[in-house]
Amino acid sequence: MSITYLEAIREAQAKLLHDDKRVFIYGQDVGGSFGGAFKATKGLAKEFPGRVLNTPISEDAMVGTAIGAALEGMRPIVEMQFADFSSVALNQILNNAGTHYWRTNIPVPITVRLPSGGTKGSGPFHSQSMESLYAHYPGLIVMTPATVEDAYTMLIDAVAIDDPVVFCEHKYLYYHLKADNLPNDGMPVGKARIARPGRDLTIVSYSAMLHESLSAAEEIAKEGFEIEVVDLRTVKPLDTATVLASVARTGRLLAVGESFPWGGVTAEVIARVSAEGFHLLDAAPARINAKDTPIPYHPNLWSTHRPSSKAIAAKARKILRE
Amino acid sequence: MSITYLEAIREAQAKLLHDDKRVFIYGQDVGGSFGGAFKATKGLAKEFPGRVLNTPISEDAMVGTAIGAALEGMRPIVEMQFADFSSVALNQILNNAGTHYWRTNIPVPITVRLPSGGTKGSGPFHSQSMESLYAHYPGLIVMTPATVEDAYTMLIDAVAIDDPVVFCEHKYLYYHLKADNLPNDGMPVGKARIARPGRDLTIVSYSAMLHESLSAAEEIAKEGFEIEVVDLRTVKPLDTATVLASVARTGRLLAVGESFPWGGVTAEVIARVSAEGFHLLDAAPARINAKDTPIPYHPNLWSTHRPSSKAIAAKARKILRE
Amino acid sequence: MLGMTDGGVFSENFLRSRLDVGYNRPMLQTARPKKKSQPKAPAHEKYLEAFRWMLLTRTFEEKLASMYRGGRITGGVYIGKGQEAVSVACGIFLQKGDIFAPLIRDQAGRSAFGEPLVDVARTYLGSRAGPMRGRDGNIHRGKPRDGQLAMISHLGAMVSVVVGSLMAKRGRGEKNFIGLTTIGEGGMQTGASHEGMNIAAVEHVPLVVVATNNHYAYSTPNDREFACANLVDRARGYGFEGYELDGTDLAACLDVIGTAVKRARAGRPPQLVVASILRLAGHGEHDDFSYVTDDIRREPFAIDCLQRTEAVIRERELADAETLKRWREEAAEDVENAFSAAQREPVPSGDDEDWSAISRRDLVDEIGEGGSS
Amino acid sequence: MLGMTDGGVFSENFLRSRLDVGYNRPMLQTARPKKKSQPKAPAHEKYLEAFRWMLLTRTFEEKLASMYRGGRITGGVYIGKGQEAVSVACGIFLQKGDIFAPLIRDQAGRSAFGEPLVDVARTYLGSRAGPMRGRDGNIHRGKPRDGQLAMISHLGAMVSVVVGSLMAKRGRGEKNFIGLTTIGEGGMQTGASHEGMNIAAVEHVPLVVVATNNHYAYSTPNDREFACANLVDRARGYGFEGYELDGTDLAACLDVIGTAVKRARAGRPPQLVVASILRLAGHGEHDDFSYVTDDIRREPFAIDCLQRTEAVIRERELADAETLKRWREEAAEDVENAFSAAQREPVPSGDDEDWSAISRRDLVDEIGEGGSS
Ligand SMILES: Cc1ncc(C[n+]2csc(CCOP(=O)(O)OP(=O)(O)O)c2C)c(N)n1
Ligand SMILES: Cc1ncc(C[n+]2csc(CCOP(=O)(O)OP(=O)(O)O)c2C)c(N)n1
Ligand SMILES: [Mg+2]
Ligand SMILES: [Mg+2]
Repeated sequence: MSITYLEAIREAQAKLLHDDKRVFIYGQDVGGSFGGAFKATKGLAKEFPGRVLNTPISEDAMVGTAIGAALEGMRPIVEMQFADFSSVALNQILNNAGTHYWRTNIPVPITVRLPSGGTKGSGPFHSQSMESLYAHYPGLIVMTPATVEDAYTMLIDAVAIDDPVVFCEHKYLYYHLKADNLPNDGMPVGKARIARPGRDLTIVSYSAMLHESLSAAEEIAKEGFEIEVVDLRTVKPLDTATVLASVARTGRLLAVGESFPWGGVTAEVIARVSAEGFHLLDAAPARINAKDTPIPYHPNLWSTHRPSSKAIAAKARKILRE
Repeated sequence: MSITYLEAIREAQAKLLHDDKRVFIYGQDVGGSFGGAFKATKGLAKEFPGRVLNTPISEDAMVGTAIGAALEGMRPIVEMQFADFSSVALNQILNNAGTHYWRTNIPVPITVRLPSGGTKGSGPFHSQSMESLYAHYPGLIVMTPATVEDAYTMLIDAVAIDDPVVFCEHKYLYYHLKADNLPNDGMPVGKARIARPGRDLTIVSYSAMLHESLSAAEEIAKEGFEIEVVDLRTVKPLDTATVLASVARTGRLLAVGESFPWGGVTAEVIARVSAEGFHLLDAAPARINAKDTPIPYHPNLWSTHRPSSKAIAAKARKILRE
Repeated sequence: MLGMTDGGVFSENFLRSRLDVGYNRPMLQTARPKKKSQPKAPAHEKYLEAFRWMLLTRTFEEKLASMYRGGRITGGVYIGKGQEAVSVACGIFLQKGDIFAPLIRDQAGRSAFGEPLVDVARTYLGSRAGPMRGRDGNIHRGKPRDGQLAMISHLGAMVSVVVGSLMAKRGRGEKNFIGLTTIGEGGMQTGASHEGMNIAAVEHVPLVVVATNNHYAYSTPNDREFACANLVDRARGYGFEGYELDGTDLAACLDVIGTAVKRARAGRPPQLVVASILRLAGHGEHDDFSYVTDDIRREPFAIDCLQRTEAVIRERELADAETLKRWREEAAEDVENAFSAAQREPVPSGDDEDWSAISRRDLVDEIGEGGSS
Repeated sequence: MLGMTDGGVFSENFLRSRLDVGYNRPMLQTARPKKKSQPKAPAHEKYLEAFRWMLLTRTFEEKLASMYRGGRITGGVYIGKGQEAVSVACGIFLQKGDIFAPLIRDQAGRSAFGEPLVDVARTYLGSRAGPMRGRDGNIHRGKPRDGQLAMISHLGAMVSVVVGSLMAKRGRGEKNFIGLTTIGEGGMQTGASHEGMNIAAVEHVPLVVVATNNHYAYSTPNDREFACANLVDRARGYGFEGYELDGTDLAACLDVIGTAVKRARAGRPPQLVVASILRLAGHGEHDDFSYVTDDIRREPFAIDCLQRTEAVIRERELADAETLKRWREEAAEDVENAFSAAQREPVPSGDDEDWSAISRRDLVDEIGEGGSS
């Protein structure tokens, strides 16, 4: 058996719908025979009648509705057609779901799925990585699975958590990533994973950039350096302890993310390590992000805009030389 | 003569309306005899008929309209009633205004004024500092004036810039801050200012937190330490050179901001200094932000939630001891 | 025209009789009131009960405003003067199991639906014993477990939240519940309210939206808010049933909103009531509302609903002078009790506070404390 | 009923004659078409001109789709098959100085308003010479300096942008201009479109909104999109004048949209046209639209407008077979030329690109390069 990252997300939802009557899926085109723009809910409307519902093109109301249902005991999963369109639901996510527990003592167990990140030819409005916007505000858990296994178990975790979860699944990984089978259990929520052990440099990454980082590490291994690669898995909470422990081993840090460069995950990682693990660092920490422009349409531009394993390797070499 | 931060903003707008026919002001309650929730446009509708316009409660459309007018050669200033409500205009700001120049080669000269930051009793939805959300995305200039003079000259600069500007004015400073008169010229846009020279520690701050940082510096001066305080003035672009030069002098860094702790300005400052000025640092850099919860209503909670000069001083002392 | 008061005597079962007609009729046309509707003559308990909630609200809010002027309230104070008739009608027909999502000027409705006055006082004073525990204030309060949703400020955002709650109840097999939410004419111009109303109709949930056109959004008059002839015309565009309402007339409020509630409960499409009124106070107590023109103050919709109701009661002798006096005294006493109880309670302290925005403490981000501690 | 085709012969100055009636009439009621409208007999240049744009569009988009299937286009391809009649009518009445904000299925209108086909080819192929220079693709293109706004994906967002452009033009003292924007029935459910339409009415700008109900938003049928009887009913709720339109009937499209354009130009309130049609292709070319039911394919609105127009032309002998053949050949040639020109042009390269999201180079953030360079 071989299962893709996308299939894992579908399977997780099938399992959730099967195991828990409180779960329903709400989003544009998720229902009917269609099963979503990326087919992440294919067949589920038929298998679970009345529980996989198409919505109007109304992202604000989709999330608002989910919040209301969650307050009445349901466990809604909202699918955004593309992460980018969650910009018009951001108010409900940040200001309604994100504040509710703190204000009223009642948590809002919604899961908002964001098909995220760049793919060839998708352009400025179908390629965004929005984890940093959501992680900046209080009250949300922000997940960024990088593997088929995590896509599966973390989505199941997300729905189990009483607090709102923004689940950033990467569209580039949908078809590119395959696993042999699905695990029963994953790592605990909020814990980062050592995706590749090493001793010379720590690369901290997540989502699609994990794989670019792993290739870079592979390449540099030929040059005799062992790079440790940390997969954050969730960017909020961010597992500082695991990152610091890795830097303690390697003395060097490179943070790699696909979203825009100002602020965000890589800045947060460097800020934490610099503040809490300054004495562990033998060289200046560094980061690579996408460029500070909208995400380009043409593949030539897109592949320059996003960090590549080549760019990561080049940066890693520079740090290793310091 | 004595003029407040709020009056400076009003005066800047009066001057802009007077000097430049392309300028108009668009926002809820800005017009009529009322002149805005904070009176930042008091009297302007009468003085400049037809150019200071009340809008429906439609933040998305307010910004969209401004974008359209800007494309036709106008220089609109949009007033959000509170920064917090710009969450429902964020899509137009990030995805329409912010991408337009890059996509079409035609810039969108709008200025969006965000009455920002916490004041006593304002609670979760009338206190937010949103500069980090806007600075994360490409295509925008994000200004955060901390003085009466800057509030005045930077708003005039903002309208002159061909690119979209998010102008974060701090409500706490509206009445608390006074100057003797208004300058003709300010510092160049994008340049940080040494608000207080020192040699032992650099505090990087902006907006209302500049003043908390300055008081902390004052207090610690009694203990024989000279703290240098940098006022960023704009958080995007962020003047790395001035910050690095300061850290080169002091060897120590504390970044202070009022917004939420995950990511954002303080993380960005630390990431830059750590990456580009690692060898300049004699101690671990540190930061202080608001707490990671919504902004509380009760003054007892609010004053604990936001960084105070006392907390800044305590942290500074800790860094100085290292 | 269904849903409109008819000027006749308001009988004990006025709601039922209307419904018997209404159920089998095709989707309502939006209704327009007759010019100059006459006050009704309601020999009815509900009318008096509603009056007492209105009186209590007015008394409470006058006290609150005076405390604000005395500098005893932090932040803003937002009252519903002039809107008590509409508001009470929003709360008085709701039952346990219903959902109420009020907004700014809904004290009468909140009280009628069961919110203890002391919780209002607690929220304004930031008491730790209040539903918001000092974390949020003034009108931003609720007890979601009791069906009282806690509004966020962003206007329109609560409409879809109610829709979701109603879907969940239906999904669970609950029966006979409805949701009611209120909005101003200003709030109707937000994208969120549009999406919320549309999705309510698509999901065919038992929702009543009571919109009050009080002729201003803060300082902005209607002509800069919308340009349609009548906001009730929006009903048809969403597939709602729609009604206009003279919000100064308590009998009409009970009739129209009561009918809408019954119809929603009976499975009709969502209901939109658009009430007309003048806000008789500032947007908040900091606002002198000097922008309200003299002309508009002379409009029929500028009448004080409380005075009008009391005049009807006196004229029709529904209650004698002594009873009215007693009610007034009881209201004052209730208000006094609410504030003095809340005032005795502890306020929060930053050091003792549990600074976590999420319920899963094991997932709190290790980012450190922040703030001034 | 104004704005509706009347089944009569479509005369050279059909627009003027309607307007002479329309100007002095009170705000339009929303109009409903007669059942089974008959194709018109338009002995009219405009009709034939429109047909040629439709033909060119169909020819172009068929080529584009075949290139997509051949793997020669990166990203999605979105065509307007079945919507050419509505679309062409959106572009054909526009003049220099007008603003057009098209969306997904508007190639015919874009072409009629003056967009060179080569720019479409360039954008799909990512040519550096195209208006988007490879930075944005497919339907996300425009030349704002020529009044052709460049849509962002977020549906509804462009409505208010047009409003602002029109306000600026009015402010500058320009005369006789209008703005026209299109939207799908799906896009009408976004908050942005609501706010945009409302603010258009408040600002009383000369805006025409042409909404096409093609019965699906991607795979979602109407019953999960909205629940009103007819979307044109929204017009009244905004203070727009509203019209229904059979979008398969080119004469009706020219008549109704032409009238709306004229009325907007003449200073009437904003105009809403709601056209009915079936999308005759997938949402994009990746989509096999197997969710479209057989029943709906048999509806009258499922007719192919291009075939219907050609049938009228043949039947009424507005053009002979040879002319039609020549037009077809010319269209094919134009399409060929557009693609072959675009194909010869250089595509962007990451190294040569000017990576700046703002025009003020001195204000570019020093954050460093990012990306893979
Ligand atoms: C989205 C949004 N924008 C702005 C505000 C600020 N605001 C609070 S109340 C108000 C006026 C509301 O007017 P209306 O809806 O008519 O209600 P009313 O105050 O008249 O009862 C405004 C603009 C807000 N709460 N939400
Ligand atoms: C705010 C927003 N949400 C989701 C999408 C994704 N999307 C693109 S086109 C489309 C369907 C549009 O349907 P409709 O408006 O009816 O236009 P049609 O495609 O039928 O012409 C969707 C959901 C979007 N573009 N914008
Ligand atoms: Mg109002
Ligand atoms: Mg459609």
